[in-house]
Amino acid sequence: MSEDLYQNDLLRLAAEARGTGRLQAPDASVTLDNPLCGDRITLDVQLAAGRLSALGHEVRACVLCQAAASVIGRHAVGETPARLRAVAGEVRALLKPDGGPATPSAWPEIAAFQPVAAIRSRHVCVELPFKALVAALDAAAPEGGDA
Amino acid sequence: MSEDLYQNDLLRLAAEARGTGRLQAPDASVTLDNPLCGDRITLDVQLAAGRLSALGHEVRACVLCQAAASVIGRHAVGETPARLRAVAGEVRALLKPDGGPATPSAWPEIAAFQPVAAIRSRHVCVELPFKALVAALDAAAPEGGDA
Amino acid sequence: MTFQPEALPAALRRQFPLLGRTVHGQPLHYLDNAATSQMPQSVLDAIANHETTARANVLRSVHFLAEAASAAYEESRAECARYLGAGVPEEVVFTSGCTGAINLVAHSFGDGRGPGDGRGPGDGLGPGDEVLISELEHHSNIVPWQMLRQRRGIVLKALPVTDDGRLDLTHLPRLVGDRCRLVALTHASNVTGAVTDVASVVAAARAVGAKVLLDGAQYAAHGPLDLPALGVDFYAFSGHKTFGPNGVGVLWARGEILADMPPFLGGGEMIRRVTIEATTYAEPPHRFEAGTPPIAQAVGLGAALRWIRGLDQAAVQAHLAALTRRLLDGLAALDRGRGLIRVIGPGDLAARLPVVSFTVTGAHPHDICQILDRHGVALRGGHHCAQPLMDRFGITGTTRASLACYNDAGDIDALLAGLEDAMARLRVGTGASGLSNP
Amino acid sequence: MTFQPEALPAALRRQFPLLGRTVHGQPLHYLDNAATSQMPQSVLDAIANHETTARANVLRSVHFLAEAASAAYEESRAECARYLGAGVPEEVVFTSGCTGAINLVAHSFGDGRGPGDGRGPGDGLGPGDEVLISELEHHSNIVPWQMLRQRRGIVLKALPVTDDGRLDLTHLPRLVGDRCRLVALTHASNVTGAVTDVASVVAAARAVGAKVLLDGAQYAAHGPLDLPALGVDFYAFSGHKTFGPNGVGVLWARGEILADMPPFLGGGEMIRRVTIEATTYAEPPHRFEAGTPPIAQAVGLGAALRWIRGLDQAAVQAHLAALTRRLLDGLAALDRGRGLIRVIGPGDLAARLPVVSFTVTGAHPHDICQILDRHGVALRGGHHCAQPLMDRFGITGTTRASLACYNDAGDIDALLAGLEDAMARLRVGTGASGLSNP
Ligand SMILES: Cc1ncc(COP(=O)(O)O)c(C=O)c1O
Ligand SMILES: Cc1ncc(COP(=O)(O)O)c(C=O)c1O
Ligand code: FES
Ligand code: FES
Repeated sequence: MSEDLYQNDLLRLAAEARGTGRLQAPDASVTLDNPLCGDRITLDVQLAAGRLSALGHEVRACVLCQAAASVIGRHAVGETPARLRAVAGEVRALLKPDGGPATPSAWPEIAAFQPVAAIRSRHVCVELPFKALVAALDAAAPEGGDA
Repeated sequence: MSEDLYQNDLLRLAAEARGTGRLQAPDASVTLDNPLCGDRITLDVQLAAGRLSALGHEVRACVLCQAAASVIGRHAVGETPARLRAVAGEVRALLKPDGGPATPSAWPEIAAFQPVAAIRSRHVCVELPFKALVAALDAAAPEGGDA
Repeated sequence: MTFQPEALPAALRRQFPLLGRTVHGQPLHYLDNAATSQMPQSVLDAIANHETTARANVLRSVHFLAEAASAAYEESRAECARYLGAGVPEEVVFTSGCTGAINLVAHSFGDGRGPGDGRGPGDGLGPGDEVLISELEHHSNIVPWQMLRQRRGIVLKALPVTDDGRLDLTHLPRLVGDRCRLVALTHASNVTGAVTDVASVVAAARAVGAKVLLDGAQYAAHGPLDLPALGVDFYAFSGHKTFGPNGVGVLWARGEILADMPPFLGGGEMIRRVTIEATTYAEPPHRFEAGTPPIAQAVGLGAALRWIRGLDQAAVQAHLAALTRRLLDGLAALDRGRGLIRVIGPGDLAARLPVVSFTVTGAHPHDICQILDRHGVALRGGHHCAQPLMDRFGITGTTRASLACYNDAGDIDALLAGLEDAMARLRVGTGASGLSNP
Repeated sequence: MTFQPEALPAALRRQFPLLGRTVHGQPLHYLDNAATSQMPQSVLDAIANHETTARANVLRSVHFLAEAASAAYEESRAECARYLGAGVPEEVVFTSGCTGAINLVAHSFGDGRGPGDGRGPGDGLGPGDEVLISELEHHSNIVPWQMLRQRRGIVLKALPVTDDGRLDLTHLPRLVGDRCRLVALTHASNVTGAVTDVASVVAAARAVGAKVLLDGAQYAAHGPLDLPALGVDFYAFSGHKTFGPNGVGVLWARGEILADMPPFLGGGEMIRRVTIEATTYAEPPHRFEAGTPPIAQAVGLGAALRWIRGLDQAAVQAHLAALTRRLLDGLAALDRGRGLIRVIGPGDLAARLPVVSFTVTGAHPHDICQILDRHGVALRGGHHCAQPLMDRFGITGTTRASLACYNDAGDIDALLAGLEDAMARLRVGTGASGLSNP
């Protein structure tokens, strides 16, 4: 498990999350605490023409959480809120202990989180940025509403 | 234990406790509940010339408690408060699991309670009337005070 | 597979190490199951196995043992949810016991957050709001509401009891009024065995928007439940009466109610973020589980409920009904029409648990129990923590036999033989017993 | 008999079945004792023996098993009293844990009976009355007082912490004023290991008539106490951190204080007499033990304290000091003067428990712990339920090793080797780790 966990992939992803920084004028901004460790992520979104047009985040957390935030930072801009909610669902499914193989995703790095499935206490680390993303989208572009 | 407990001695004592009844004008009257079973004893005392001159009680309780009240009813009148407090102490000592042989008492029936020592949950049955007696004396003739 | 009722206990008994012991040189006849039931080997093993392979604190550490302990703890929660027919494990809160669970509701639901619109579950109860209990409740479902009355000025009402020891539901229309906020009743009486007609209670409560709490301390041992179908809002029970360990119990509550309730106890594990100035709280169920929970005990409770679910429920119920019949018939035979032995509880076996309380004129319950103990028969005498019910019947206590699936005809017969001896010793019916009670 | 420090753990370890297990193919190095300590065979046996020979409910039945269970339960209370140096067993209240014990005080002492002269222990606290805690308290000794603040309008003050993680008692005169009613502090920090100078605290509190509560969750495992000599009024601790079971804890309080305190939870066993109209309560300790208590768990706790008392305390303390030294020296060696590893806690071994918290620049505690887990080393990372202390040091968490008497040099060396590996994997100090935390 953790042997796999702390491979270059995740560490590189985590390192690259650094300094993503905040947006100046976000449409929505969400801060989530991880009650289990006290870590915190703040995520800003901006939308234009029904798609995510800009993203910012500040992460004070572990490697897993930073790596997850980094994946979002890499791929989320340009996607529709619906697509992003679907990706968050894929991540949740991937972590289910008996969730079977991950749903194929257009975001290849998500597969790197597969080993976390076996470690329940760390699921929240990976999920936190996705939860923050969905919460920010909910605020900026309510499901079913027009953004 | 209970083989011994429910011998004729205790049963006879209990039977004779019946109808002891209340005093018309007690100097003090005390009602005690046994929280463990909900049983209740009310005990009245009258004092004259530094001695117990009359006693009444009403007992709604088990055989052990009635027998103890009966012993009191038999012997207490005419005794000094100090002596009665000492007898109550003897009963407490008798019930101590490792209290050794009972202190010799001028009230021979007290020995009949010896088998109760082994049954902790019933100590309170025997002690209740003695506690009520001491409480009534405390009210009517405070220790160290002149009655 | 259906057991013959007579084959049932022999197979079951072997699973309970304690039942093999003797007391006072007699085989043990354990008939105090309503107080505490015994634990099967599989539950003992589950606890020992947890303590020797997976003992750790839960929820915060990431090491192997902590992962294992957290997984075992949360799986027990899921097992409890399955047993109760609950939608999701998050509706199951582990408590210290049934009493702890009811007190939690009295505080978190009862005191609430303070001023609100006065009708939301998290808004608490205030002066004039009513809680309906009954005269046959266990003290654990009376005292917490009296304390709430003292804190919040609520009005406490009590449903009367019929002469055969059932809730008198004909009074529901009178007692469940507009100000009623909660109906808190036992699912089955620990004294009379009477099972509550939940549907009628729920209907009356729903009509005025009141919530319903069931005290399942007695009922929960008798097989899996479907709480959403019952339509109640809160359900409480204890591990030690359901073939599980002491020190653990469950409060089940509807998710939307829990979500709206403030926490009760404060401490570790129930927070989101703490500063000296202010604290925010975790989501249910953890919001209600302050401090290190009873981990090994929850694991044991999960194993116990799994064990119950493995029983042939119909066979167990038929067996217990037959034993209850045997006991009731035996008591009648012993009485020989003298009217000395009086059973307090419904005669209809379908509407009662195998819990049989009786009084014997001229013999005190504790004296009876003490003599029965020499026969190896474990009964309970006294008020059974139901003093208002005793007052209702003008007595101070009863003698109670309470059966579990592992009891057999031999247990009943030993009780009856012992009772005959006790009545003789205590000279019941001779006019010479001279005992003033009951 | 004095053990050689090196011989000590080998003899002790054999008594702990769980310590023989492996994790991820590695021998287990259990260094999370401050979260939960392991149970020796004698405690496991005491519990199993109780459950299979004396299981019954306590206090109300008169049958053999109930007598045996009640005796075992009350003997455990006496054992707790002996361990604490308490005058009488009646000063020992069994609770669900340390958190349960502190909440009990917050409610029974804090809320009290209502209007009184405002200075009696049973009169409760009111607006403007002060409770002093500290910045290094566990959430279990913070949140209950915040909740009391919300209920009663008290003022909550917090003693600051020194740079080496001790209570800064120089602020006592400023913070313990005339309105101070209670000083509630930990006996030893679960993060920094610092042991509180109780005498100074008690002197300051006495001067203004305030009571003193010590949270003994961490300290209690380290040997018998003499609470009357310490001069405190309340003491709380948990079974699972003192080599005993989950689901049980103790509140000790001076008899005269308990006598004057109203009950907290309502239910069975804590009453004198119940009617629907009004209820009167039993004497302490039963007044505070509503419902069926954690019987088998109390029996286990008694066995655990007996086990601790059987240890050579001086040898254990010397052994643990030596291991703590080895750990601190090893961390310094690993750091090689780079200032990456920072220990938060006193350097003086005499004033601390064997609980060592540290941060590693550029590495998150949970990542460190996860990697250490593959080495078989069980550590705890995170805020340790002490977020205000984390805020004080501007961090979100630490990595913590906490030792018990059964730990040995091999455990420390495995930790150090594992930490070296973790630092390499996480590229600590290479400037390339890129991790923003801490
Ligand atoms: C200092 C301190 N206080 C209180 C507690 C709470 O103990 P428990 O969770 O067993 O109730 C702990 C344990 O985590 C602790 O370390
Ligand atoms: C009907 C009923 N309610 C509540 C309780 C309280 O359960 P516990 O003592 O396990 O908290 C009991 C058990 O005595 C009971 O029989
Ligand atoms: S440990 Fe806090 S987010 Fe991973
Ligand atoms: S049983 Fe109640 S006084 Fe003896």
